[in-house]
Amino acid sequence: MTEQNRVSVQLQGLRKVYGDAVALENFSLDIAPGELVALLGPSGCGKTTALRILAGLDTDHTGQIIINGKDIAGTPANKRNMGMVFQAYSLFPTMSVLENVAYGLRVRKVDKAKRDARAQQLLDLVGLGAMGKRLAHQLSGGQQQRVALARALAIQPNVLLLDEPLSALDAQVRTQLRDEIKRIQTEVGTTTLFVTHDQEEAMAIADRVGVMRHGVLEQCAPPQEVYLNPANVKVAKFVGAMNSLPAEVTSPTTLRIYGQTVNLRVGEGGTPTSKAGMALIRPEQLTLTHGDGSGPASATITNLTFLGPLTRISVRMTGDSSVLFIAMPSAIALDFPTGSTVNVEIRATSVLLDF
Amino acid sequence: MTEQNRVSVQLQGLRKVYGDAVALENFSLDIAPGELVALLGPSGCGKTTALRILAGLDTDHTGQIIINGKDIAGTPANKRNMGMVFQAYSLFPTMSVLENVAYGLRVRKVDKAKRDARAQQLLDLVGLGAMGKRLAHQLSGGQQQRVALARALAIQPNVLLLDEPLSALDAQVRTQLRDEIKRIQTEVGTTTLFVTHDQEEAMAIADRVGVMRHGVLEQCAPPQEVYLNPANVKVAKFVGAMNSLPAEVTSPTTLRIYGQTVNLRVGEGGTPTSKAGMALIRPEQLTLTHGDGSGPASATITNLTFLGPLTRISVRMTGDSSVLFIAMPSAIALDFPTGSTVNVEIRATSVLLDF
Amino acid sequence: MKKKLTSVNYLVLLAASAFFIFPLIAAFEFSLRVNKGKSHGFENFRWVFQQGGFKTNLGVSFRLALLTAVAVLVLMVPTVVYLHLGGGRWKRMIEFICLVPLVVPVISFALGVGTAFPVFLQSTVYELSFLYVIVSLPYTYRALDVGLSSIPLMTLVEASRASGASMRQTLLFVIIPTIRSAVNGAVFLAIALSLGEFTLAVLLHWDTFPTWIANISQGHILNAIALSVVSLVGAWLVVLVMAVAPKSLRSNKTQEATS
Amino acid sequence: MKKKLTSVNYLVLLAASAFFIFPLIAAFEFSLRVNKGKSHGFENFRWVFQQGGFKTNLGVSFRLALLTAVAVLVLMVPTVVYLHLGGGRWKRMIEFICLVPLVVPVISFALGVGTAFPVFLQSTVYELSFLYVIVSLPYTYRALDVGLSSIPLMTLVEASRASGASMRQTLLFVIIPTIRSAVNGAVFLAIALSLGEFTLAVLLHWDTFPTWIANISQGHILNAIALSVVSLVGAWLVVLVMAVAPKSLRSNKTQEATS
Repeated sequence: MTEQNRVSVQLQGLRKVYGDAVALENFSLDIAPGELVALLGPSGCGKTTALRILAGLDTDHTGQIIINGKDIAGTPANKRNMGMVFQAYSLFPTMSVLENVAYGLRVRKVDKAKRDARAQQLLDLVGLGAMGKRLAHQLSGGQQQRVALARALAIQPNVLLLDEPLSALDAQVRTQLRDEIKRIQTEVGTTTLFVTHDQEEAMAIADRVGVMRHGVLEQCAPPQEVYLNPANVKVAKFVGAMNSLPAEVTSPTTLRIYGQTVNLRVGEGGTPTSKAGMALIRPEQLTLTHGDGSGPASATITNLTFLGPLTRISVRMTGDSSVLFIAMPSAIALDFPTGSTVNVEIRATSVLLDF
Repeated sequence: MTEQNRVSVQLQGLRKVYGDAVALENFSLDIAPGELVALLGPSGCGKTTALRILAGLDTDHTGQIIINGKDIAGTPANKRNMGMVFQAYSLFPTMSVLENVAYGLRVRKVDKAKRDARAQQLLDLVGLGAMGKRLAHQLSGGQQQRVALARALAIQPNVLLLDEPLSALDAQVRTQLRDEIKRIQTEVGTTTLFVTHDQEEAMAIADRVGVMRHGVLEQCAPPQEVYLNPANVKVAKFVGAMNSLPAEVTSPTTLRIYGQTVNLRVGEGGTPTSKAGMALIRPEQLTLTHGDGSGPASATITNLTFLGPLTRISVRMTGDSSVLFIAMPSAIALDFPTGSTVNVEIRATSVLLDF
Repeated sequence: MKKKLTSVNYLVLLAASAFFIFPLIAAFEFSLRVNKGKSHGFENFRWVFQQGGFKTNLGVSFRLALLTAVAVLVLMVPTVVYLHLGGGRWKRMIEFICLVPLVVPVISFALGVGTAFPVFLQSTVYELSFLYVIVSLPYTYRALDVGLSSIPLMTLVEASRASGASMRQTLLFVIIPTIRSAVNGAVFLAIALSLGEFTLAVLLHWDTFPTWIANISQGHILNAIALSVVSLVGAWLVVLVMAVAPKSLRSNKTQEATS
Repeated sequence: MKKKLTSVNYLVLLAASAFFIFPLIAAFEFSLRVNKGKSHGFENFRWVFQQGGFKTNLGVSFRLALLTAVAVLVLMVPTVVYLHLGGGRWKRMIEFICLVPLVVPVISFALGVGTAFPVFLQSTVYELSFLYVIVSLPYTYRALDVGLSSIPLMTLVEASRASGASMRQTLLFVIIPTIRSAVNGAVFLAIALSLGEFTLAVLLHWDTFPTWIANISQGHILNAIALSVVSLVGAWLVVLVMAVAPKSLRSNKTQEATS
């Protein structure tokens, strides 16, 4: 069911102020036809504001919204032809599931037979083909969001907007529906903006992840890129778990950390201006070997948290008492009980320095 | 702040029926003094019923509830001296945070100076020492649950009961508060029953995890044990992700799976009665090598989902078209783009067979 | 705990029922007394229907009720919806204004407001409808407000807008169907008030069904009781129709939907 | 969208205000007219206070209001709480029973219920309180019901029980403080109804403040208007005290709590 409605979206220099608070500052984002971009950030970072501006639900802003080369900033929400899925409970409670999905066509005065056929097609796509006659309250939360997705897609929207569609759901349903949304979006090919505060969700679903902090888009890149090569210290610290290790700058390209030499990666902040700082290293970039309590990388295991495939080990460094987290495959972690003496090894090819 | 109130809990042969539905069937569980047991299961599995029976909030049941050797089945809820934390919104809205925490002492007629001092001590313990004068609605969800925890602990309860205390919170707050609860419980040493539907939560927090299905306790063991050595096929399939691979029984102790020989582990189901079945292997027990498209373990990569430290790779087996999931450190997964031809290798020391 | 509550519930229910049902039975028994209480029959009722003005006055009251209901429907529903969409800024003030008719005794309305009304309005019995809309304001506003507060109005409106609907379509297709029971409740309250109101009608010297009953009852106590029973049963029928009809319609629809 | 709504809101507010405020101003102006409308002064008001029965009848009305309020507090609050805790089984039936006074015209109450009351009750003006409790039932029940529905009652009760509190302690320390504004609302509704009620008092031949006003006003239209303004202002003061006092107490407490 690939549809022809593939459009590009360009948001240019958006700025939005609520009272004294700047919700969005010089926000620019290009979305390619058929691409799925996820905006990731804590609540209040402006991600939802950006989505609502694109939807036309938030109007007092500056900047351009260009769809297929045409600025639509003046077009009201109901003329923008966007499909939107809300956080929860957005189905019309008095309409059947089929009527909900057909609603956008009904207000466009498409005749009943035609719109019902289209709605049924969409319900089949989201795996609820047999539920068309139910009412919203007869569905589970996950099913309701599937219907909301079908309703958003029924009008063959220019852009699909998903505003935290999974955050009200249980962990298991969330994961399942996340993969489902990705599959459907790939199949239909609609240009999509997805807003979430859940990192794993953003990473798993998006072609590109836009990391937002305080109304500013810090980085927008494929998930691996954001995680493995964060543009700056802010992104590095916000996305995923991160250890800060004391580091000495030994050359323009190398650091010395707990007696080990590691390559320095230069982020947006430029080259270090001081001789020391904190190196940012992920828990899975550290590993352990059994130790004898001597040496600069010596440490003691203080705690183990079993997380299924991975185990998170906390160690206290013998030298400076700082606490580090190490993520290890659980099968290997069995060799390292609480209290044992270890050496911490850095397995990172290059690291960012917070100076 | 280790407290002296360490009691053992024995639930024996609990059975509870709602109308025609059996909520709990022959449920027996011993909790050692100071231990934290998590009951894990989907909604409707009876885990909350077990907790409510222990709390005295659910009364029409059969079976014994023995606290420190004494059966308390006939004691009403307000005489059981249990501390309870609910899913959400259980703080008394008209009382200050301090008054909430002191409430259990107030109804026990402890004088004001004494109970306020105790409440302040508990607020300090949960990291909200400065918030005593606030009202509940002035706190975030996570802070409210900390207060609820302080309130539950203020009465020096025999048992601490936590009924999905984290499920209404955001992912980040959830993880943080989970570790905090574990720390406080270890410090205070109160025997604790924790109910959750979130596997990672149960794994991370509990000394032992009790896996429940349809009112029956299937296994109760330390997290690693449940994950790495599930008692039976039901537990294996419910806890964590699991692949099912077609296997031939080649000897009483070995299986042949995609041309590889793997040790058979005998679970509660006993030795296999048939010559073939599905071997249960976790995604991280599989790994990939670059392949040439031949051989029984040949496969094609169909999709990659980046999950931070791990990447989940889906492959389609060349021979039988079945789809397997493989969890790999993300740094290694970069070598395996979508569409490449690979061989699947099994890295499990022994596997369960679903026959 | 549940067991104990059940028996308390029975007691409460019994007490509440006795409060209403005993007087009703007594009234009905009274209304059947004929021959100075020596025997029972339906003669009082027959007498009632034969009195002059029965039809006329009942007609006036029903027309007043209809007019009041329409006014509530047309004025109040869009107003309260707009208030809810426009944020909470005005809600407090409007709520306060809606409390006013509660604290202003009806008698003050009759005297104070009555004199301030334009004369052309005062020349017809339908001026009462205006007053009834005002007097019922605290209840009708509250019913609609509760109805709208219990639904995720903003999300539904935005979902409808994003689907391409105009505000008019949104109101008609989404909002009103969703709060239909609240709308029914508000209209029903207005009707019940209009049918039974006595003070304003009497003080402004208009004849409605209640004032006619009060009039007729002078010196004919048994007949008056019979009349009160008749008007009561009539009003009950109105409630039943209004309360049951939409529900059975809805359950039919649900059945159809799930079959 | 918000911009448009704001101006609509202003219009609504203006219309609503005009509905009340214009008549009130007119009434006040009327009440100040002396010398057959040739000049203005406070003489009408002075005259009002000098009339025989002002204090007596206002006293009766206030005592009736107090009695009704106490009855609502003692009877209704625990009942509605118990209904909520005992599950939804009885709620529908009770709601239906609570609708009855709405559909039974007050006049029917006066005639039907009045005759069925025990004689010892009928011998005192305070029989009106019983009727006022019944007539206000739909509103007081609804206020308490909405209040209790808006809080997580079951969880609060269980949290209190688990903390070691008895049901009595739970009711006093947790539930009533939490729904205090609903309780205030219910009591206030009962008071407002008692203070302004006319029909029942007149038909059962008791003298209350409203019937006294109606009586006095015969032939003294300007004075009657002044009276209506006085009673209106008096009632407003009652509301203001009831509505503002608890709030300012609360905000003091909050300030203390956050300082």
